[in-house]
Amino acid sequence: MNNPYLPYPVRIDSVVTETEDRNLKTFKLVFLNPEDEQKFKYNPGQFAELSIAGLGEIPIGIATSPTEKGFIKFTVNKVGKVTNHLHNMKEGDIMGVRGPLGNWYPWDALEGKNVVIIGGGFAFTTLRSSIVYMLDPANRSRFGDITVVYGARSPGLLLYKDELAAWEQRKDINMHITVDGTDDPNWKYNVGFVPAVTKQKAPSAENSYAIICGPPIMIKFTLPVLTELGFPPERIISSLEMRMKCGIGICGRCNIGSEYVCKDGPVFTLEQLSKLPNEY
Amino acid sequence: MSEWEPKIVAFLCNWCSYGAADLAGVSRLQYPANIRIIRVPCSGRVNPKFILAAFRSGADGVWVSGCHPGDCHYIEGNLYARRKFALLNSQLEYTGIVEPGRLHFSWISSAEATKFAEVARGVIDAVKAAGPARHFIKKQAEVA
Amino acid sequence: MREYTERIREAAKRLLSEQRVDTVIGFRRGTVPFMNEPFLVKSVDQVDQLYWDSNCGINLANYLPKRTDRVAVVAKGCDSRNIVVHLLENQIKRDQLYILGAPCRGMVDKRRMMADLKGKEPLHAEENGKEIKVSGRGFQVTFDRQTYLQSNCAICTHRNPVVYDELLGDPVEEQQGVDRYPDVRRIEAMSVDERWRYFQELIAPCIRCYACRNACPLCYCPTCFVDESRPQWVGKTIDPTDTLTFHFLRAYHVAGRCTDCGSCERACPVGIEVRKFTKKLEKEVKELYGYEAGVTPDQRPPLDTFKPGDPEPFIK
Amino acid sequence: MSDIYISRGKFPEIIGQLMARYRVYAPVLKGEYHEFAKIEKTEEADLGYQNTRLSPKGLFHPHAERMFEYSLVKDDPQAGILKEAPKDFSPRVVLGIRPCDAKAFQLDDVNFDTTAYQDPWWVRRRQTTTLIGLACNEPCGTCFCTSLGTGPFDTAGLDVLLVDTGEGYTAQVLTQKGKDVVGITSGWESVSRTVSEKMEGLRKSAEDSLGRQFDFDPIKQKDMLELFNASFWDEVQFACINCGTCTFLCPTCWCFDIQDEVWGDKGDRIRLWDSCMFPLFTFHGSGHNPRSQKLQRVRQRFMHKLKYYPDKYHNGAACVGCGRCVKFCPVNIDIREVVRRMSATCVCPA
Repeated sequence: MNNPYLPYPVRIDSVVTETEDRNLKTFKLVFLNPEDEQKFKYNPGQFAELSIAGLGEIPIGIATSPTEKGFIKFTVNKVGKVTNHLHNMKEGDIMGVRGPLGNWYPWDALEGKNVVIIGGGFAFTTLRSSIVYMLDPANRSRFGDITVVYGARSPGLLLYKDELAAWEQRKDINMHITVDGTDDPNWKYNVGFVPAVTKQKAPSAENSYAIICGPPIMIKFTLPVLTELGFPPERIISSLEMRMKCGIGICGRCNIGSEYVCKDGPVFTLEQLSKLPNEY
Repeated sequence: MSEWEPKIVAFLCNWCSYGAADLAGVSRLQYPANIRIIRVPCSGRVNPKFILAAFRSGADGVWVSGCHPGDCHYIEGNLYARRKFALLNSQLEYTGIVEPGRLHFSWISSAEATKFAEVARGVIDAVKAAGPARHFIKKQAEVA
Repeated sequence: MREYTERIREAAKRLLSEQRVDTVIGFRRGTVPFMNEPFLVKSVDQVDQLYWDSNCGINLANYLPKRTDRVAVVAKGCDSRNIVVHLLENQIKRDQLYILGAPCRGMVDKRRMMADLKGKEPLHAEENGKEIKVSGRGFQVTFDRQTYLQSNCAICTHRNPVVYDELLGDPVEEQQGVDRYPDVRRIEAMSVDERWRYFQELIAPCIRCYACRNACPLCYCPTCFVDESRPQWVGKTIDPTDTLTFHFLRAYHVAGRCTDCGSCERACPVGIEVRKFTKKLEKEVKELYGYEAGVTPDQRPPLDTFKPGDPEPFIK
Repeated sequence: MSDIYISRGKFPEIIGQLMARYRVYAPVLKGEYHEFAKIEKTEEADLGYQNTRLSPKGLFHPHAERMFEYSLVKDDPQAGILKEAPKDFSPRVVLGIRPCDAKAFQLDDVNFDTTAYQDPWWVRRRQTTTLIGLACNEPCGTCFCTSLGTGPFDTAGLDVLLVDTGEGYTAQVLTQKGKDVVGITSGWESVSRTVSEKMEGLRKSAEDSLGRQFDFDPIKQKDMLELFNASFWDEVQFACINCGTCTFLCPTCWCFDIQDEVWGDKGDRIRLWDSCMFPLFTFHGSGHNPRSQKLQRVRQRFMHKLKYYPDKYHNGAACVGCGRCVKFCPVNIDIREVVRRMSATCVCPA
């Protein structure tokens, strides 16, 4: 019997420090057994359990897109026991990955639609996955306009800065990068909170879906903006965070109402969320 | 096989006993090498959990040493500690977790290098007499 | 003990309607024999649910920390001592409390009655003065209340509340010449290996549900040491070393604070005599520092103070 | 297959025959209470019991069990790579389990054995275990199985159902697994009419003694959020001390934690029972806790059993009415009272 609790062994191929506070690092992982990579078929929006023997597991969104082959990447914030240890791990170290887990952004429904991506802080990981996925030459024609509003507290706290810069140059994606504030005189993008920038850029709700991930306070103030722009609740998509253990809907920990966030989520539409207890 | 040598964890106050250990070393006073020193800011900083953690990890003995009453760098840390340790000591023996001779407390000032070496030898002898730790060691969890 | 029921209701009604308090904490009658449920009365129309008999062994002081309202609470001797401990530890303010003191003749031990019923299931229990009439399918037995007291109540020396705003009845006679520690001395007399085995066997049935900890009014830490992860002091499984670490440290954390109210033992679903851990500490505190928890509102708890000449025979 | 019968005197032989081929687990008296344990001698099995204090869920989902082991030796190429811990999955018989507890395993199956994921330990134990049930002739005062779709003589989830008819036991064989275990035993006879009538009488009196203590159906119809926001939770939760007694004793509470433990240069990944009553259960790494309040946790336990589970699986409540939580809750929170409140037609505003 296939054991869904058994992680695939992986090797850390590289570690990149993303932010100036050094609290976020991106780990590029390569499967030790190539056949495991074949089994690890995922969609943007899914997550995986990163496993470190002796410490435990952590559920982390997959930051790479399935169009990127040969490796997977995770951007990890340093908060607890496992993540602190992970931040001290080096290239070549062995760890485990279990997944892919959970549902994903509704790519079938998004086909032929404009996609508005709104992200804040380090919740940009599965959004990066989604952007890379949609921009892939094989996929780009499947989607309409792509608009991205991405904010962080300061320029140094933005993730994936090189890619952001590259996307800025492209014609097939509307990038709106913003920071809450900066004293950098050379800052060439927006200054202001994500809700305000969203309101200002006013992406059209027509034939559009919005995917929103970020700190609760950002989501709280952005949702009214989206509603004002005409996005109905069933076209606003978000991803929940919960404490998880098994990741496969068995251990019961991430239960909200009749859903398990790990298996039935983490992606929910605003409409679905409105029918659930707000214990998240 | 070589003869068993006990592992002893010593929590030494930075302001006195740790200095005494240093002085004992500089003065070339001899005592066996069974003691692993952990420097703490005050004997009052030694949480009973530290002592339990040492035993759980397999220490054969634990020794806590601080400043003489009245000499605490923080005025009264060791006086609170004294009450804490009195109860801990008796409860550990009462529950059979620690046999007599494994857990030691002392007051040693930074000038008392000779006393430090003497007490160290005494602690080591007592732990040797108690033998290898048997009771309270966390090994592989006893689960299904 | 049942006569308090009416007085509690009367007092609750009066205090609520005079707006002396916002809420009243007492018990309501349980749904199964030998059990009552701690109950918060918020309005006068709930007052008649209040109830009192010999099955009110849960310590109501447990429900006080961090309360912000003005609250009346029914307090037995032990509960009142725990209120004193709360006051000393700033968990609640005296002026928000209205203590309905319940001079207490002891609570009964469900477990011992159940044991003597030998598998027969009690369906009804009714207390009448000194007797408890128990009946079930095809049987009826009468238990003598005094014989079936909780073991901590049988050796209680503070049956009357030590602080109160009014008493629900005349003070009861305190038990005289009680030997509180025969069991402690019996364990002390064992060899160290016997003591180790004794405590191993004592905790063997533990399922780590933490009912003992949570029933205790003293266990109000925002994060208990068993829940700390950095570092993790103790494993979470039922491994004997981990379970013993938990019980040892739980008892140690209540040293000099424990009033021997017996809530921990009463709450334990698997019948572990967890007071075996706490009573030794209580005895030591009394012998070394002459302190009894919760009896003197103006004296700091023993581990929160010291005397220059404290005994130190164990220190080199 | 029609019912069969064996006299009380011959029954120990049946147990002996089972023990020769299977690992046999049965109620064993330990201290004042019974618990399911592997028996080494036929006389250890005590079928005169009422029910175990701990539910038998531990037979399939132990309090704590090793999932994986690993080495942490520095130069070991396998260091940090998890290996499944070896387990004994040889065939076993659980003898004398109560119908409510067997039903509970069925309710838990929909969690552990899904189309997407199969919990390997649960599923393998379920596959290799045969359940020989024992009908309840005298249900407890705290039992309410009949109010939740099972009953003292319910056969759901069982392979064989025994009924103690006084002088002996009747056996109703219910599945192929049941046929197989009964097939290796001998000494059975056919059921006489008197025994058959007696059995019916026992069933009726047991079911009548339980009655219908509440009506669960209205809860199914109600809106989840209306129940969630109901004002009665405040009163329900007051007495709760947030211990794990109810969840640990419950046959349908399956929630677990996963922990790594290291000793020396080896380690284990262990899973162990956890409880939604504990604040840590939902505590995020960030410090945020969606169920930081006692009320939220108490509500979660009852809502999960009585509303979320039924809504998710359309399988009835995740409660079989065994009454353990009622009996052992230190503060007498009675799930029957909670069901009555949840199903009451008018959930009046605060």
